[in-house]
Amino acid sequence: MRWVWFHKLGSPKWFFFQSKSWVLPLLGLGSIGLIVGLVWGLAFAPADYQQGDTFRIIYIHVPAAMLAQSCYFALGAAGFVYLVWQMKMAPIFIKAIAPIGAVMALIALVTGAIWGKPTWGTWWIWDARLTSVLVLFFLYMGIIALQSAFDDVMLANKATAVVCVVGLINLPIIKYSVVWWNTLHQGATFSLAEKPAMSAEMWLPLLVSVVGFYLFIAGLVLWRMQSEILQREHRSSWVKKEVMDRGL
Amino acid sequence: MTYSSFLQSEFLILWRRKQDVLNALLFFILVVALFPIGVDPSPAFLAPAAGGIIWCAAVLSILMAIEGAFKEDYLDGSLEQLVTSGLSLPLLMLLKVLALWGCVVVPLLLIMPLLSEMLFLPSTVFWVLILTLLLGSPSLFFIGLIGSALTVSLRQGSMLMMLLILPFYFPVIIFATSAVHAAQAGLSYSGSLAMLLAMSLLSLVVSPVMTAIAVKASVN
Amino acid sequence: MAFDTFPAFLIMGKHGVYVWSAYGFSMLAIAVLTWNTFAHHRKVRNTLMKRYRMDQIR
Amino acid sequence: MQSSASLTISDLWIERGERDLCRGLSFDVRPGEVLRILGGNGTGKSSLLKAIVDVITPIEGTIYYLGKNVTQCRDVLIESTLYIGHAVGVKRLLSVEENLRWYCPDVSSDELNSALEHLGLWPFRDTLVTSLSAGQTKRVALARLWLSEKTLWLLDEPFSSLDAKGCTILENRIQQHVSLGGLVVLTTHQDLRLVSARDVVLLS
Repeated sequence: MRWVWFHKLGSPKWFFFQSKSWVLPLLGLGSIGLIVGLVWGLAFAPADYQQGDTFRIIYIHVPAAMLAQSCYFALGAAGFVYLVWQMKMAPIFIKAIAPIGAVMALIALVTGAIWGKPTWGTWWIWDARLTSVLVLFFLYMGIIALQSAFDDVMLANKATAVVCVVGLINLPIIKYSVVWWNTLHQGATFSLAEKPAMSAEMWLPLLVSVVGFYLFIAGLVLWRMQSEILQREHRSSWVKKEVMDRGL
Repeated sequence: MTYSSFLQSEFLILWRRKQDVLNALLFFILVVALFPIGVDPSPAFLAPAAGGIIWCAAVLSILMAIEGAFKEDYLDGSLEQLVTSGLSLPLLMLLKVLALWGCVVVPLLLIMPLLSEMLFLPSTVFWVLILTLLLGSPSLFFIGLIGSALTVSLRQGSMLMMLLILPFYFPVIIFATSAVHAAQAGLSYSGSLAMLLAMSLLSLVVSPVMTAIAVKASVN
Repeated sequence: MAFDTFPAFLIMGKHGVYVWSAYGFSMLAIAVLTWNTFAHHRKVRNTLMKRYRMDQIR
Repeated sequence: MQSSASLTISDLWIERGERDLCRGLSFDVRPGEVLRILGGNGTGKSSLLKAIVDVITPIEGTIYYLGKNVTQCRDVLIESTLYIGHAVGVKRLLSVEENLRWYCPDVSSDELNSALEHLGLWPFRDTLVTSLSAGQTKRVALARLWLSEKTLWLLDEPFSSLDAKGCTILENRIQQHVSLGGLVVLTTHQDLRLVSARDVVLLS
């Protein structure tokens, strides 16, 4: 009995109707959190005594970097679930979340570079954090490219799931190796976002913005999954009913 | 089909395709030669960079060698025969990697003295470089074979395979070159070697299973 | 409010360019992502509807 | 060889990409019987064979072999099955003899030689398959039928690119196999002259 939810989760139809009512609230709450967190961070949080106002980039850089990583863990978990239990929803989830993770990694990279210019004097520095996000970005691009390369849905599902799982196993190694490599090459650099004892006025808006980001992205993922479910299940009668009832 | 007949035929085919291995070797030497020509031919630059240059070139040529590992088998239907042979597919994949590894890495090691001379690598460090290649390259093959199996059914799969696999090679390159660097600086390098070995062992466990899944998905 | 005047808020002690471009890029990326999600969903529904209509006619 | 072997397929549903190939397909093959799968191009004849040997995973359906349900665990079935697909699985860079040694390493040289002679491959035993014709390559693949002792044969278009003489040799071999209680499932567009077969027709 305890596993009923798990089996239900595997059913696209059940998932579609359950998640339908979640999309808008998640997007709404998320954007409220985003706006509050960002405006708070931009206008009301105190400037950093060392970096001045540049540090306000943190409110967007950190959530994006966190999401880029979380999305990858989610991908790996979904890949595992698919390979072991063949759950139908897993590849749909992977397909929905991969581009979002890629965009988040891109945001983290770009904001990191912009932050680097006034802080380090150059746009790019082979900092451990930036480098590992760069690798993450490449992993996402690889997965997206692989997924779109196959005509056969089953094969695309299997192939991406394999890469996701292998990536999940390798991610800690990649991160560790990059950090280790970085300290070896340039000693302890000043790293982004690792401020000793941030004051509450500074981290509270960060918290709000992180939560906002997560909620918003969750909404987006559900929304993308909905389109994917409709597309994949287009031969079943419930999809036909759903599409025809909604109208153009 | 038995495991030994499979391994035997793998070796036989690799032997008949020795031109491919030779090409990979020539490619390797050419890539290495690009650095003195393109960047700086002075020993002051080459000696410290030698480990990194050799490793990057080795990774590229190994990728070239792995890329087509399944192509022929896929097209002529022998992959299907492997899947339906009743033998354990992961084990067959393991044997395949071992055969390929032996046929590519041994020649690579044989021309290493030549290259290390060309790049002014100190002779004391030479054996560390050989050790990193021995310990690190199995994991390159294991991981690469997954990518090769995944993209075998695609017509333009090789570029995609490289895009997919290269990020996973970063840690191996990092630890291998840092071992060489440490040896050059007179520091202890056993930690990096241990990491290389650990990565090879981990991929030994994961890769045959994943390759088998990929092969099964590709043949349908 | 950490800034005294609105121009000060925009300039942010000569760091404004960086901060605002970082925020601008991020917002743009998120907007594009959201728009893409929306457009794709609409496209899927439209294509499916057309296909079902075609099937009904035949 | 088990003379009481039987294969039963019930309610099989195979999907390929977005299309249903067959749905609710049921048939059985009894010992001493040749089953011929008919159907136009793209109706899923090859996929059906692949589904039996677990290369393709069917969406629904049960497969019984020797009266046991083997849908989940095909080991018993695969152990006694000889499958020759559309791509025949003959390695180009091995010679004819090496190819057969790869597939059936345990046969004696006498058996190997007599099979080669039977198929007219004896003069080419040391030739690499690359330099053989399509029909000869097919014969190399079919030589397995003489060399291995599997009960169930799944043959995808075994007659294609064979000449008239080759077809006769193959039909004789099939006849001999079923008379010993073997099972044969094959796909072909050709009429069988020497073997009496039961037909299953796949519709699009």
